[in-house]
Amino acid sequence: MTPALALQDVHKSFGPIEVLHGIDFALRPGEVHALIGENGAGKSTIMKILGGFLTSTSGQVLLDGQPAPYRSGAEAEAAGVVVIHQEFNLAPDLTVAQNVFLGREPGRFLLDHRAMRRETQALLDQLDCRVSPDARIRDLAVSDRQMVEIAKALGRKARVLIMDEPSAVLTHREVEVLFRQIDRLRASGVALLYTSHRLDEVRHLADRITVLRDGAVVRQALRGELTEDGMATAMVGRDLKDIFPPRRDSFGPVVLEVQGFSVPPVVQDVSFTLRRGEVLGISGLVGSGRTELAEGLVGLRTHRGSLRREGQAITLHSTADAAAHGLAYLTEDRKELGLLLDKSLRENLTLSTLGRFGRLMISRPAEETALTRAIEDFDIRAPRRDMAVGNLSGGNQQKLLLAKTMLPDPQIVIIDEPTRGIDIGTKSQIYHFIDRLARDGLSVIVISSDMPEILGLSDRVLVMRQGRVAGELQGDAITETAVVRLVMGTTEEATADA
Amino acid sequence: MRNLSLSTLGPLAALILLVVLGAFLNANFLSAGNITNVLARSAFIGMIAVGMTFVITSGGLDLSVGSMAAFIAGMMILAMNAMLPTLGIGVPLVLAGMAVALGVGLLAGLANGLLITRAGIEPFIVTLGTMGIFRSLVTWIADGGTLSLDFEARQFYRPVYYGGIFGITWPILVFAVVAVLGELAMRRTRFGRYCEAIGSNDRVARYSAVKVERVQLMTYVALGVLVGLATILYVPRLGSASGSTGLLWELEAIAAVIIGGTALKGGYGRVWGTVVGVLILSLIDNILNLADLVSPYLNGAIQGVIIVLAVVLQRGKSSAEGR
Amino acid sequence: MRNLSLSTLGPLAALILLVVLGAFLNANFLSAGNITNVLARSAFIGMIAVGMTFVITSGGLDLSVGSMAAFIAGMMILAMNAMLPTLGIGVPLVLAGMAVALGVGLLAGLANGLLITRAGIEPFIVTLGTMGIFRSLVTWIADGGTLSLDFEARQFYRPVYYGGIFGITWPILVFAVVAVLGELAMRRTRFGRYCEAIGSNDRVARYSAVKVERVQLMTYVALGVLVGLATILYVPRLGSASGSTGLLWELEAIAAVIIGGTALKGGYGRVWGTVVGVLILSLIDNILNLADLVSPYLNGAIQGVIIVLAVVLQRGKSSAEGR
Amino acid sequence: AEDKTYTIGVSIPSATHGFMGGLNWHAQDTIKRLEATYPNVKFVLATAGEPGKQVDDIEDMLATRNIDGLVVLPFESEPLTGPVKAVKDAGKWVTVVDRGLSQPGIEDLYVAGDNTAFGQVAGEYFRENLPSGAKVVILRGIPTTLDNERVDAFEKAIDGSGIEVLDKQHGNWNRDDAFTVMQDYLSKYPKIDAVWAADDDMALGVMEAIAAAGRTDEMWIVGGAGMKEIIKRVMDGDKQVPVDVTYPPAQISSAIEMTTLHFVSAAPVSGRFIIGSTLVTPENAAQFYFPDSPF
Ligand SMILES: Nc1ncnc2c1ncn2[C@@H]1O[C@H](COP(=O)(O)OP(=O)(O)OP(=O)(O)O)[C@@H](O)[C@H]1O
Ligand SMILES: Nc1ncnc2c1ncn2[C@@H]1O[C@H](COP(=O)(O)OP(=O)(O)OP(=O)(O)O)[C@@H](O)[C@H]1O
Ligand SMILES: [Mg+2]
Ligand SMILES: [Mg+2]
Repeated sequence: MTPALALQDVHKSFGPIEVLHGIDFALRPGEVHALIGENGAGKSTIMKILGGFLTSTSGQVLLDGQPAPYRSGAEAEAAGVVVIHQEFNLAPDLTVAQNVFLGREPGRFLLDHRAMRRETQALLDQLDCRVSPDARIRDLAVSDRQMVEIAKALGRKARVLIMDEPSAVLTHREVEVLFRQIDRLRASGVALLYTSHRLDEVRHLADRITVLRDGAVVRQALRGELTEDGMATAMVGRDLKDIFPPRRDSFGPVVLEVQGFSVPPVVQDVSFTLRRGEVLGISGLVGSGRTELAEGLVGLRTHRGSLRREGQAITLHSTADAAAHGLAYLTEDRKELGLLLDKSLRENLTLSTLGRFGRLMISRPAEETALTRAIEDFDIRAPRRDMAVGNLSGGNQQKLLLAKTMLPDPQIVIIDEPTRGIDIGTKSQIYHFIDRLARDGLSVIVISSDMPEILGLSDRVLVMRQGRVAGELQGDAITETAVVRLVMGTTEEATADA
Repeated sequence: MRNLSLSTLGPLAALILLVVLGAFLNANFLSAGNITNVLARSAFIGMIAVGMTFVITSGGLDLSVGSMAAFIAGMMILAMNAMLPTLGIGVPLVLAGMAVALGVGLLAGLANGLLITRAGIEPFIVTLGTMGIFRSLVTWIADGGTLSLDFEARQFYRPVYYGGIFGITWPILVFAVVAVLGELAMRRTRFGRYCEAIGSNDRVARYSAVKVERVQLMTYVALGVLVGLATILYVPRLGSASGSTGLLWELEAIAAVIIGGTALKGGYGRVWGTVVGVLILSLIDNILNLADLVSPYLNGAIQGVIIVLAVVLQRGKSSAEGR
Repeated sequence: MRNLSLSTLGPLAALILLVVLGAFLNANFLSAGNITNVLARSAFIGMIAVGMTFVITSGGLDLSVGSMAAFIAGMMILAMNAMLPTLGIGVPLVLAGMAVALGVGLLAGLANGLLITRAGIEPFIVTLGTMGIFRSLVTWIADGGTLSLDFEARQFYRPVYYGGIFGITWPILVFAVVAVLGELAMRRTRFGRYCEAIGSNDRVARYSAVKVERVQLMTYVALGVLVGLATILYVPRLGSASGSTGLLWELEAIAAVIIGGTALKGGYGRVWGTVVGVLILSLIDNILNLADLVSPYLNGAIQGVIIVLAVVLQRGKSSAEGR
Repeated sequence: AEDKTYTIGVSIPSATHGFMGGLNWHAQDTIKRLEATYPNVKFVLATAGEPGKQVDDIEDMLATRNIDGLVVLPFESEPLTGPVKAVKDAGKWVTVVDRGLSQPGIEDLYVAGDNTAFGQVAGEYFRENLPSGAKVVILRGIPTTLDNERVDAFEKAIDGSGIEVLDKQHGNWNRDDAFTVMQDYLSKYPKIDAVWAADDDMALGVMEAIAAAGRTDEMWIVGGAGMKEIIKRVMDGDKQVPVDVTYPPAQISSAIEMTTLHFVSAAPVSGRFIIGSTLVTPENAAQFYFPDSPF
C-alpha cells in the first residue's frame, strides 16, 4: 500500500540553523500515526512541511508516491491535506461560522449564511461543543477556540489530517469527543498524524509512533511496542522517574483570604484561603469560571468581594497593584495575552519587571544575565537568543512565559494551565520547580484541566462549577473519582436520578 | 448585547440628533430642496468612502483619493474636449468621457494596489506618494490654472448632476445604489468576508486559501473605480478641474469610515455606518450654514467638537473592545 | 541578518543618495550656509516627529500637531505681547513666553491623551477633531490675520533661531539633543520599551503589569511638549502666527516617522530612523529648489516619487515582516 | 421699502493666507457696521476652503436662507460660474468680487482688483529701476489662474529690458514657504539684485531669509497687496522695500456696501468697478496705511 503522504530525507534550516536532519516517514490511509518528541524537537516544523506551509531545505514530500504537487497551504488543502495548527489559525474578528468556512464559502454569488450556520452547527454538535456559530472568536475561551479549529478542519473533508497538539488546551471530556472523531475518520480511511505531550493519549490512539529527538527520528514503533515510560525515555534520552514530587506536609499561616468574591457575570460568591507553602489546585470544566476568578484576583477584571493579604484588606485594580502585593498570574492564553510574539526573548522576559533592570536606563547586561538564568532554570531551547518569540516552539514559549511570571519573585502565583504543550521531561521539571517554590515558602494556585496534574501536585483542591465553588478536597480525599464527581456535579442522588 | 446595540445605534443617534438640531434651527432645513442638496453633495465623498471602507477593513489606507479625483476630472475634461470635434456634442461624447474617468480611476487604483501588494510598501507611504503625484500632474496639465470643459458640452452634460428621475437626482440615486451594493458586498459576498479576514489577521487568511494580495489589490482597484464614478458626477457640477479639486477629500472619506464604526486597524467594516458617517459630516457643514452660530473662523472648531461627540456616542463599543 | 541590515540601512541609503544628488546638482549644496538652513528648517518637524514616533509606536496617531503648533505660537505671542509692559524686553519675557509655550503644549497633549485613553475614542477621530479646533482658535484669535510679536521683543528673541554656539544654531542643537534623548528613551528606558509593548499587543502589556493608559497618555503629553518646544524655536524665526502656520506639519511628521522605518500599526519604533526621514523630506524640498529640474508644478510629483523610492530601498524589511 | 427686510449672502474663501485674512476681516467688519446702520438688512456669511464647499455654501443660502442678493468672491472662476448663474436665474441680485466668472453677463455688479495691473505695475517699477542684465527672482503664489495672470503681466512688463529672471518658485502666499524658498535662492544664486515677492506676507518671509544670510544691502524687494507692516516700511523710506503695489482686501467692503445700497436705496449701483493697482511710494504711503486692520 503506497503511503498517502510521506517525507523523504527532509532537511530544514532556519537561517544558518538546521532543525530537521534527514527525516523519513510515511502516513498510511486508515492509520493514526503519532509524532512525539521534546519541545523544539521539530514536530510542528514537520507538520508544516507536510501541509505546504513551509518548504523543506532539501528532500521531498511525496503525495501518493509522487512529489507533492502543492506549494502552499491552500493548495495542499485542495489536494486533501488539512492541518490543525498548534497556534490558533482563526481570524479573531470573525464569527465561528465565518472562520469554519473561511476560504470555501458556499453560495454562488451571495454567500449562503444559512447553510454556513447550519453546517457549522452540525459540526459543533458532532464535537459536542456548545458555542454559538455566531459568536466572535475574540470572545471565546481558549478551549472553545481549539474546538472551532477542529470543526474547521473536519469541515474540509480531508484525506490526510494533520493535528498539532489538538488536545493541549482541551479538557478530559473534550478530548474524548475528539478521539471519537479520530476513530471515525480512521475507519473511513483518512490518514492521520497526531502529536501530543500526553503520552497516555498516544498509547491509546496511535497505530504507529515516530519518536523525534533534536530534529532526527530516533525510534519508530507499532501499536503496543512502546509503553508510556518507553516513549518518555526514547524522547528524553534518559530514564524519567518520579514525575511528581512528594507531597508537602507543613504549611505556614494564611497569606490570602478570599471572601464572597464575584467576577460578573461568571464567577459568583467564591471564598477560600491560601496558606504559605501550599499548592492549591483549581479544577473544573471549561467555562466553569476558573480563569475569570484568577483574572479577578489579580485585578484584571472588575470584581466584588473582599481580599485579605496576611490579614490586611487590599484592593486591586490592575496587575501592577497585584504585583505590588506579591501576586502574579500566568495566563492560559500565551499567544494573545502572555507574550509579544514579534519581540525577542529578552524583551518578553523582563517586560513586567523592567523597574529592576536599572533606574533610569535599562541595563542590557542585567537583562541578558536574567535571560541566561531563565534559559537555564527553565530549560528554554531557543536556536538564537535574539529571535522573535513567535518562532519558538510552542512548549518553549510556555517555558519562557513561566520564567517571565516568576521573575518578579511573587509570593503568590496563580498559574493557569502550567504545562500546556510542554513535553513530559520538562513537565516533570516544572512540577519539581513548583514544589521547590512551595517549600521555599511561596503559595501557588494551579488551575489545570489535566487531572493527573491536579491530583499529583495539589495539597488542596478547589472544584468550580458554573462559577461557584462546588467543593474542596484535602489530603487523602483528593482522588480522581472525588474530583470528577464534583466537577460534573453528580452527587449520589443525581447519579440515582440518571 | 447591550454594547452591540449601543455601537450599532451610536452613529445613527448622532445623525438623528443633527437632523433634529437642523430642523430646530431653520424651518427650511427639511425642505425637499435642502435635503436634495445635502444628499447630492454627500454623494461624491460617499461613494469614495464606501470604497475606502473596504480598503480600511482589509487593513489598508488610501490617502490619494482626493488628488486622484482631481486627476481623473482633469483627464476626463481633457479627453472630452479632445474628442469634441470628432464625436460632437451628444450622448457618445458623455459616454466616452465616463469611460475615460472609470478607466483612469481603475488604472490609478491599480497603480496604488500594485505598489502596495507587489512591492510590499506601506499603504500610507504609497498613497502619500501618489497623492503628491496626482495633484502635481493636474496642476501641471492645467498649467497652474483650471481645466474647463467646453461650455456647450458642459450644458449637455449638466443634467447628470442636476437631473434625475422621480424627483431624485442622479447623484443621490447612484450613491444609494453604490451604498446598497457595498453593504451587500461587505456582508454577503466572499470579497467582503475576505476583506474582514485579512484585516483581522492576514496570516490566517493566507492559511485559509484566501488570495490575500489579490483581494487587497481589488480593494484599491474598486476604490479607484469608485473615485472615477464620483468624478463622473462631480464634473457636470463644477465643469472644471484644478489643483484644488478634491482637496482633503481623503481626510473626509477616512473620517466618515471611522465615524461609521469601521476599525482603523481593519478586521471589521460597516458600509452603512460609513454612509451615516458621510451624512453626519455633510450635515455639520449644512447646519453651520443654516444658522449664524458664531464667527465663521470657528466653524472648524465646531466641526471638530461635533465629530468627537458623534463618536463619543458609540464609545461603549470601543472601550469594550479595547480590553 | 541580511534583512536586518537592509532594513537598517534603507533610509540611510536614501539619505546618502539624496546628498550625493544634491552635491552633484548644485555646488552650493554642501556649503555651510545651505546645510545650516536645511538642518534648522528640519528642526521643527523633526522634534515633533520624534514625539510622534512614540505615539505611533504605542499604536496611536496624532493629526493635530500642525494646528497645535499654530495654536501654541498664537498663545505664546499673545502672552508675550501682554506681559511686555510688565516684564519689559529681556530674558524674563522670553522665558515667560517659553513657559507659556511648553505649558500650552502640555495641556493640549493632555487633552488629546485624556480623550483617547479615558474616553476611549479612536486617536484618529480625537485628533482630527482637535486639529480643527486648534486651527480655528488661532484664526479666530488672530481675527483671520496674523498675530505678530512686538517688534522690539522679536529683535531680542531672534537669536534663539538664528544664533547658536560653535557655529551651530540653536534649532539644530536642540533638535540634536531631542533626537539623542529620544533614541535613548526608545531604546534604553522603560517608557520606550512599554511603548513598543503596547503597540505590539496592548493586552499582553496590560497582563504584564504595564500601565497601558498612563503610558499612552504620556506619549501624547510628551508630543504636546515637543510641539511646544518646536514652537519656541519657530516663533523667533518670523515672529508671527496665523491660521496657516504649521499647515500639513502632521502629514510631514507622520511621513517622516514611517519613512524612518517605524511601523504605522505600532509595536516597533526607531527614533534615529525618524530623524533620517525628516532630513530626507527637507532635502527633497531643498534639492527641488536648488536645481531647475522641471516645472515647479511637478515638485509634488517628484516629492511623491522620491518618498516611495526611499521606502522601496527598505522593502526587504516590510515584505519579510509582512509574511 | 423701509419696512421690508432683506437678506444678503456673502460667500468668500476662508482665511488661508494673509490677503484672504484681511479680506475676511473687512467682510466681517463691514457686515457688523451695515447691520447696525440698516436694521432691515441681514447678512449671511460663509467661508469655504475649496471650490466644492463654496458651491455647497451658495446652494445652502439659496435653499434655506432665502437670500435676496449674493456677494461672492469665487474661489475659482470656472466651477463657480454655474452655481452663481443658478442664483441669478432664481431672480436674485448677484455681486461678483475680484475673480470674474467664466461667462460674461451673469452678475449685476462686478467689483474687482486688477491682476494684470498688479503684475504690470510691479514689472514697470523693476524695468525703471534696474539696469539691463540685472538678476531678479520671483516668488509665485498658489498655482491658480490669477497667479498666472500676475506673473505673465510682470514678465511682459520687463520683457526686452534685459532684466534676467533667475527663478520663479511657488511660495504659496505663505510667509514660511517664502522664507524657505528664499533661503534656497540665496544658496543657489551668488548675486540677486531684486526680488518680486508678489505678496506682502511672502515679502516678510523673504526679508527674514535675506537678513539671516546677511545680504540685506544686496537686493530690494517688492511685495504686494498693501499689508500695514510693509506700507509702514515704505512710508519710513526703508531701502529694502522701496515700494509696494496695492491690491486692497477692502474691495469686499465696497462690494457689500454697494449691494446693500441697492436694496435700501434707489441708487443705481450695477456695473463694473475695477480698483486699479497703484504703486505705493514713500510719498503717497500714508493714504494706504490702516493700522487697525489685521492685515
Ligand atoms: N520561523 C522560524 N525561525 C527560526 N526558528 C524556527 C522557526 N520555526 C521554528 N523554529 C525552530 O525550529 C525548532 C523546531 O520547532 P518546532 O516548532 O517544530 O518544535 P516542536 O517539536 O513542535 O515543539 P513543541 O513541542 O514545543 O511544539 C525550534 O528550535 C524552533 O525554535
Ligand atoms: N470576553 C468574553 N466575552 C464573553 N464570554 C467570555 C469572555 N471570556 C470568557 N467568556 C466565557 O466565560 C466562560 C468562563 O470562561 P473561563 O475561561 O473562565 O473558563 P475556565 O474555567 O477557565 O475554562 P478554561 O479551561 O477554558 O480556562 C466561558 O464560557 C467563556 O466562553
Ligand atoms: Mg510544536
Ligand atoms: Mg481558563
